Amino acid sequence: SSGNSPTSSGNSAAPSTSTAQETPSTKKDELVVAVNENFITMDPQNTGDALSSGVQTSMYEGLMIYDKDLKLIPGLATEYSANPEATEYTFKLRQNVKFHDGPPFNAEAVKINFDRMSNQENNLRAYRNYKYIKSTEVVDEYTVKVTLNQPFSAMINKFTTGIISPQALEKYGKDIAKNPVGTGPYKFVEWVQGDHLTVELNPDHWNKGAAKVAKITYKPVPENGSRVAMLKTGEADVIYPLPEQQVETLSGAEGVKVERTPSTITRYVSINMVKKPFDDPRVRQAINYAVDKDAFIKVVKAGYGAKLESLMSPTIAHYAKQGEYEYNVEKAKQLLKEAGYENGFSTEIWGNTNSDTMKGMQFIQQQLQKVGITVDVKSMEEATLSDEIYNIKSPEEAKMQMWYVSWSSADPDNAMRSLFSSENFPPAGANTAFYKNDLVDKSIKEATQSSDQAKQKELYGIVQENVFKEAPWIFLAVDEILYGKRSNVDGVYITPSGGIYVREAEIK
Amino acid sequence: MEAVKEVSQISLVSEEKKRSRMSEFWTKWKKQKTAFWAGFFIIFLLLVAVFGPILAPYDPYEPDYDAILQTPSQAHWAGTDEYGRDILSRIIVGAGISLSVSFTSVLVGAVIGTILGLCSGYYGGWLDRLIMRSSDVMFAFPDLLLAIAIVAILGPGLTNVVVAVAVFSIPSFARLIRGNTLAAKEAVFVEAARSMGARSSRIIFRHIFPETVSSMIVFFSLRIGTSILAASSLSFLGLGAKPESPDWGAMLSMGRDYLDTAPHVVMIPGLVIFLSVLAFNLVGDGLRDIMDPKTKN
Amino acid sequence: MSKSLVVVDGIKKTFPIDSGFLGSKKSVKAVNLVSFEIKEGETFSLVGESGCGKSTTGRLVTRLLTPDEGKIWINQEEISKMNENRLREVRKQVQMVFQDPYASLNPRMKIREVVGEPLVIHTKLSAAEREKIVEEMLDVVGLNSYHADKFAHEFSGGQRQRIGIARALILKPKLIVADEPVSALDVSIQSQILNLLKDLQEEFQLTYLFISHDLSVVEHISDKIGVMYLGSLVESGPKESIFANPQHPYTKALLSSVPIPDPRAKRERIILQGDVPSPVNPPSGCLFHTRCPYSMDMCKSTVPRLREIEVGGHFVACHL
Amino acid sequence: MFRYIVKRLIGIIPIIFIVSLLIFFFIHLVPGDPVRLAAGKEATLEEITRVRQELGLDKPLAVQYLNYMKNLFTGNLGHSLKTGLPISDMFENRYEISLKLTFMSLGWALVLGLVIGTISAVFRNKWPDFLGMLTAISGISLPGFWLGLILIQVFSVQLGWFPTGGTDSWKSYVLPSITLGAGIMSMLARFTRSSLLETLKEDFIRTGRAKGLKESVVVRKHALKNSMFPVVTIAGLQFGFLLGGSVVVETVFSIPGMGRLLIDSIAFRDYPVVQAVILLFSLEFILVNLLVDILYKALNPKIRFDS
Amino acid sequence: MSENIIEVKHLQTQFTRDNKKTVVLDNVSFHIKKGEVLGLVGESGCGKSVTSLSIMRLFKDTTGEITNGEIKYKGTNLLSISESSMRGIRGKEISMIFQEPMTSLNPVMKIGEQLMESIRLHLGYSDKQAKEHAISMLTKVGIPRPQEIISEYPHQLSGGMRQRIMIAMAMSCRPNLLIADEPTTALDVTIQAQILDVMKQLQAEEHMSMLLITHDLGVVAEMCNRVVVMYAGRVVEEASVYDLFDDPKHPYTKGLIGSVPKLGQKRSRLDSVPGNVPNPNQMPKGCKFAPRCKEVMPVCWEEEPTITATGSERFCRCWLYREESRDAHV
Ligand SMILES: Nc1ncnc2c1ncn2[C@@H]1O[C@H](COP(=O)(O)OP(=O)(O)OP(=O)(O)O)[C@@H](O)[C@H]1O
Ligand SMILES: Nc1ncnc2c1ncn2[C@@H]1O[C@H](COP(=O)(O)OP(=O)(O)OP(=O)(O)O)[C@@H](O)[C@H]1O
Ligand SMILES: [Mg+2]
Ligand SMILES: [Mg+2]
Repeated sequence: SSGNSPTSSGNSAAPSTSTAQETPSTKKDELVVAVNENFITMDPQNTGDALSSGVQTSMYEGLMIYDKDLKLIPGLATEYSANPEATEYTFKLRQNVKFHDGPPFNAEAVKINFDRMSNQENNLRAYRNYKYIKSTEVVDEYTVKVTLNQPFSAMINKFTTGIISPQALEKYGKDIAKNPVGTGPYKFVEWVQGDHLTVELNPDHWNKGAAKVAKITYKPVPENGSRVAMLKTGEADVIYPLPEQQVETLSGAEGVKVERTPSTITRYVSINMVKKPFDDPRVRQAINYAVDKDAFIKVVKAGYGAKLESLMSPTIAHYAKQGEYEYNVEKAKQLLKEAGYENGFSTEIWGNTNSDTMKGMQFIQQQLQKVGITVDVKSMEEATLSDEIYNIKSPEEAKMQMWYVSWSSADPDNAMRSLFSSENFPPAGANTAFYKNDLVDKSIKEATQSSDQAKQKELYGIVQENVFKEAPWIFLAVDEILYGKRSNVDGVYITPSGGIYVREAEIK
Repeated sequence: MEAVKEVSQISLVSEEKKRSRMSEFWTKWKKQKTAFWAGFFIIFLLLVAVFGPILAPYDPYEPDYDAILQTPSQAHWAGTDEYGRDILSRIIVGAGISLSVSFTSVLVGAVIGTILGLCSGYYGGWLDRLIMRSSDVMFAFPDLLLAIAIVAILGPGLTNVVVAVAVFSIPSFARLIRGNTLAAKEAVFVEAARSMGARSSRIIFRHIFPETVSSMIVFFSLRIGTSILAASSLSFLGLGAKPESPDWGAMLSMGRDYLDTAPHVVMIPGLVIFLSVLAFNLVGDGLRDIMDPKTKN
Repeated sequence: MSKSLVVVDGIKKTFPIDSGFLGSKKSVKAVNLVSFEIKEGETFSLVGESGCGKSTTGRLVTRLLTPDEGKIWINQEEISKMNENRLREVRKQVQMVFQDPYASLNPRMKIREVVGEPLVIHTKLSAAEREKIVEEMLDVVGLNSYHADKFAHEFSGGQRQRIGIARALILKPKLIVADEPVSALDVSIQSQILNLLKDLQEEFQLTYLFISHDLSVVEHISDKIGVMYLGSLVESGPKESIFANPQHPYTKALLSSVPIPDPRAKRERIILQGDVPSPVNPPSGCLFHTRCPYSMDMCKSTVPRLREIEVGGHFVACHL
Repeated sequence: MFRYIVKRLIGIIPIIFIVSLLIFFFIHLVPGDPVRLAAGKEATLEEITRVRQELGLDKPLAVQYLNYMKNLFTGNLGHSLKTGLPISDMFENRYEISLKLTFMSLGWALVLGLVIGTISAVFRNKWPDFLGMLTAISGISLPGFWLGLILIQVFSVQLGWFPTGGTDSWKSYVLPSITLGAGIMSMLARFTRSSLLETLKEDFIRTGRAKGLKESVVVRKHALKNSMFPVVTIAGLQFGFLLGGSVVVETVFSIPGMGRLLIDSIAFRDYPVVQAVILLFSLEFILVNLLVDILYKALNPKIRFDS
Repeated sequence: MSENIIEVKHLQTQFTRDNKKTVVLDNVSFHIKKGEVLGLVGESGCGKSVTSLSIMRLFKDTTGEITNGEIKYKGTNLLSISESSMRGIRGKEISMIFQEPMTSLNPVMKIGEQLMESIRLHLGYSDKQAKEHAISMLTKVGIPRPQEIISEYPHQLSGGMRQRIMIAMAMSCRPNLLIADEPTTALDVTIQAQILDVMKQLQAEEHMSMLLITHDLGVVAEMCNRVVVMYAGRVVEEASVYDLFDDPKHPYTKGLIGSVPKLGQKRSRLDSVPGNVPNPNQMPKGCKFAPRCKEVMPVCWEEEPTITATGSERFCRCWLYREESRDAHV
């Protein structure tokens, strides 16, 4: 039961601006969270976008849970153990947990869920991670043992996938995507396509009392300005993302708070290392020296963000700071000269059509202009872009020269293997820089096969060092997660990976 | 004696008339007060468009990261944008881009649309049905999809905006001209030409086409307004000109994130677009008033 | 007498009309089995009330419309099925003058171009040669070269009609189809044009198919007259015979309805009852029976044939 | 009348067929791969192949088209590639919202357009006319998203009269419908004005005046109704435009309507949804025009009803 | 003789076009007696319609304005009363029929409604009374099935029927003066005969005065008691119908009568008036007819003649007759 008294009203209606009186969202026991995109699915095992999974965390829980700082904490499992080779995981499950539709949560339920995900035929997104599972055994009512078919140390991060009620799975089949039933602190109420998704407090939650808001409504509001306006008027209690440019106006506004957290999102320009002149590391380094990261953060990110000093965000485990390519036009010119491009060259940069991306690309263009590199900015509609980048047969065929893009990952494996392992050249993967370094390949592989944290740290350190040195990217920035809240809202966080953490939501 | 009298009278009239065909237009035009001033504004715009690069006080592409998002001041009359570029200079240089894009696109649309409309209206039958049904489909077809396809084929840049906007203009012109053609086809002088034994080509181009010109001019000027808007909407969806180009629509859509913090970045290009479109519409309306014999007082 | 220039034999023309809402196809029998003959140098007039098919007949004769049935010969050549190319040759011989002197001249062309257009279409004359002929022609119709560089709207109705006539004459045609050439003109101007038409006929040996709804005008200009009612010829014959001895009740009523500009003229008025029936649903039998003061039973069922009642070619279609 | 309607309805079938064919091949020709987008950046080749197979996108285009048509004829619009949901489900709510938005826009555009147009015509060449027409021309000269953003700033943020968007109550629709309707209002105002001016020149208006009727009666009872026919036609045509043309407004006001669904689906190359939406729009466009025709004829006593 | 129902004196009306004022009626004077039919003839554009519109003051939405003169209806000057009093006269005291029966009725209003509108307004009848009155009016003008016709729309009727409706409408409030502006010009001869017949009958029955505007001398001869001939915005001749046809005075009148082809009169050439009506903006200085006149004299180019009496109830504006009488006509 929520400890909120229904009369604790008025706090959000209080702001002196004449705005917020009547808007429905200001009723004390309901939270409106405005986000920038539509939710795609509510099947946690078939989710690819951060936003959908962000919403799902209110209804679903995995064996493990990411907390608001992206630390793994026990979820439906109270403890776990793994063998040193990282091929066997044993979980002790939490007792007295019930699914929203009634049945109790137990080992059988876990098995059903894991089997569902590890079965290729089901064609679920989660298969990508769960394909490593050879078998799932019910040891007893509250113990499960998972055996992998190969060592995979990052697997523990994947056990955060939400567990679905087997009864509901039975009942809805594929339609579970529209009718989520889990164990989380909130129960699904309704999802009006494209409009909003509402959840209500789960009175039977095992961690009862942590979340205190009776109802949460998630609303997609694609236009930045509108989202901000909604926060100001009180139509929304939490908005995410908050465009950097708008922070300033909001900071002054009454009744509104701006929150910042470092994110897992890295912003960079991927450089095609196969293509001339980018095959020369001096050129890539020169470019890195030629871009003023401070100015980038100031101009493009309105001052919110940190320099990218490795290939991933410091929030991710095993982060190893590498320093920076300090802004130095002379050095850049010098390097270009050494590489034989004293007079610069022409190239193009690609990016999608978001206004942020276009801003960033223009910035790069302006910066490189100063060292004599003429950059043609090509913004392409996302689908066309991904077609151009990924649908190629061989690296030589790639037309991309530079790509202004970002990447978000929750664990080091994802951050490194996907982007720098040579097996992941397009079309097979996202190594769009066509970065290839045997040492890096080897280190990534070994790291995944060891559950020894210290060893992992060392291996991932090697990767970061090498990559940074060879500069397959222009290392730009780590985004800050910026979100706005009404000041009476508490316990709602946006996690560094963009999840919406409402397990302790409260309105004061 | 009398005949001479009559003749001299008439020749007098004709001298006057000859001189007056332009001046008659001018007199009428001067009376369209709003359109008259709007016309001046457009001429001003055109001059700016042509001499933009000379007139611009700053380099429209030159960033100044120490002066970003400055409100209008002595140094920057219209303030600076998110890279510290001078907005006034961008608007001035952008005039050329925006106007030539809309002008070219409407011109292309008008030429193709007119030919289709003339054929459709004159020949009728299956050709008419084909053209008209196709334009129905075009009307129902989402602009965006077409724009994406065009961008995909031509690559990003201004050409695709021109083509996209031109393609959207074709069916409207075709319909307009078809309507006029149908009316003109019934004109007695067209029948007279047929009775003389004139060929279709002569009838279409010598007799019917001139009848459609005035409404085409009117529609043309109105359509330029629309196409400035359409081009800027494409920018809004990220499909327009190069992001760095000072195209008005791009400025507007890039600037919309600053509506709160630095409203001048949006308001000023928005105002310029609004005024230009307004001017073209007013001129179009004025032209309609003096060209359409029906609205003569 | 001279030979026949125009022979029209049983022509029919039906226009489909889209009655739209019900989607049912209807049609107007605009011209139904009309036959007549015009000798060279003669003026044949068609009279009748609005919508009776006069203009349609005129258009059929010039092949601006193609007859559904029947045949038309011009100068011994059958033109009713002729293709466009050969027709263009025939059209040199046949020119038209239209009712509306303003609408029939392209407002965007100078008079020089308007009048010279037939030359452009049919001859390969140089501009200078054309100009000369145009000026001659303008002179013939009482205008002069001062007028050549002006536009139609700068002229009065009568002058415009003169321009129309000049254009029709420029190829020296044999036949001129004049569709109500004076109806839009004021009486004082109308008389100028009628006189001009008569003069030109003499000068150029023209043959006229003259269309009018005004009996007094028709009487003045014609040699022969055809009276039309609802698409059919109800009476035809030499002018004298028709006016002196009208046979068809409709012709009689028509004659008696014409107001006479003489306050002392006393005469028997035949005032018809009712309106002209719609050509979409024409009456059965004799088309006139709904308004005919002498209507008999057989008139309702049987269509009267055109028969010759007097030698010299006076025909009438009436059961009486 | 019945036969007429049936005939027109039958005439729709080939058009829809052509439209569907056009859309189908067109959208498949546009570069972009829904499978790649669905599978995500990290997808492996194997995964992509699997998804492609599952979605049936590995088959030749012609086969895909036939399947699509087969489904269509059984009333099955198919499933979204992106969400996997049945398209009819995705439409349900969005369509209602789009209709509401459309009707509200059209509604106020009609009322205001007629009022402004009438005032302008009656006071032509005087200041009310000038003001009215300036308003009207401004209405079509404003970039839609600019107007929308400004309305939000003024009426939501500053004055707090209306919500910034959403679909919670009728109030939410006020600003978007103004933004969407502005252009149409302007057009209707201009059409009303010119149509009324034409009508006021008609002979029967003079007849009315010669009867001794007051000018207001002449305008109201005689002129307005006669001026309405072209206005009705324009309003009908604009209805079609409204349904499809609301993308920008839906974006600015975060309204989950059909327009957004369309652009989101285009962005995702969600072929079945794009096809379904465009097909629906075309159908609407045609049907509304048919309706306008019928209404036009039914309202106009000149069209005979005889049997 | 009986009293004058209306007296028009020195009427001057002008239009403004392109900022230029054009005088269209100049010094037009005439009167109509009670129960009399006055014909107004002249060529197109000579100002016949403008005269009638001036009497009714129907210049709304045009640039026309009356700049001088007096229109005395039963002693009151119509030009000095308020617009609302004028509305009380229109349709009740003076009513009007227009040339174009096809467009003079409101196409989307039922016939009955259009008729009843003025009946209710001017006679203050209830709906029921008004309807009865409307039906009786329709019967009077010879409309078959009046009960049904009142709920029909104009397009369902033929031109002749519509003109009858217009007549019924104009007569429904028993006006003292009926102005008929070319009521039959647009109709076929046989229909014209029917309509003229009805008008003649009604006029006699109601003993109503009538101003009949036409350019057809035949119609004038048949319908009118007296005739006013206009040329270029001026009255050039006024006479009783017999005098006019027997002995036209003004060269223009003569030319007009001579131009008309008459049935049964075998002439190979028609007399005609040469030239054209002058453009209103380029009127000759003297007599407006001088350029076309066969009997033109030097004085005609210099000075415009005044209208002068040439006999009892006869007036003519021509220098030829100035010797006969130089008394200016009022
Ligand atoms: N192109 C057409 N389409 C349909 N109906 C037509 C067409 N042309 C003429 N008609 C109809 O054919 C009939 C005869 O028309 P036509 O023009 O020949 O008459 P008319 O005797 O010349 O009449 P008017 O004296 O009014 O000129 C009319 O009922 C007319 O409505
Ligand atoms: N609304 C108007 N605006 C400007 N000029 C007008 C207007 N109405 C009439 N005139 C001018 O007034 C003059 C007289 O016109 P009016 O209509 O009285 O002629 P009319 O004798 O009735 O001719 P018709 O026989 O053609 O009806 C013409 O020169 C005409 O151009
Ligand atoms: Mg005709
Ligand atoms: Mg008149």
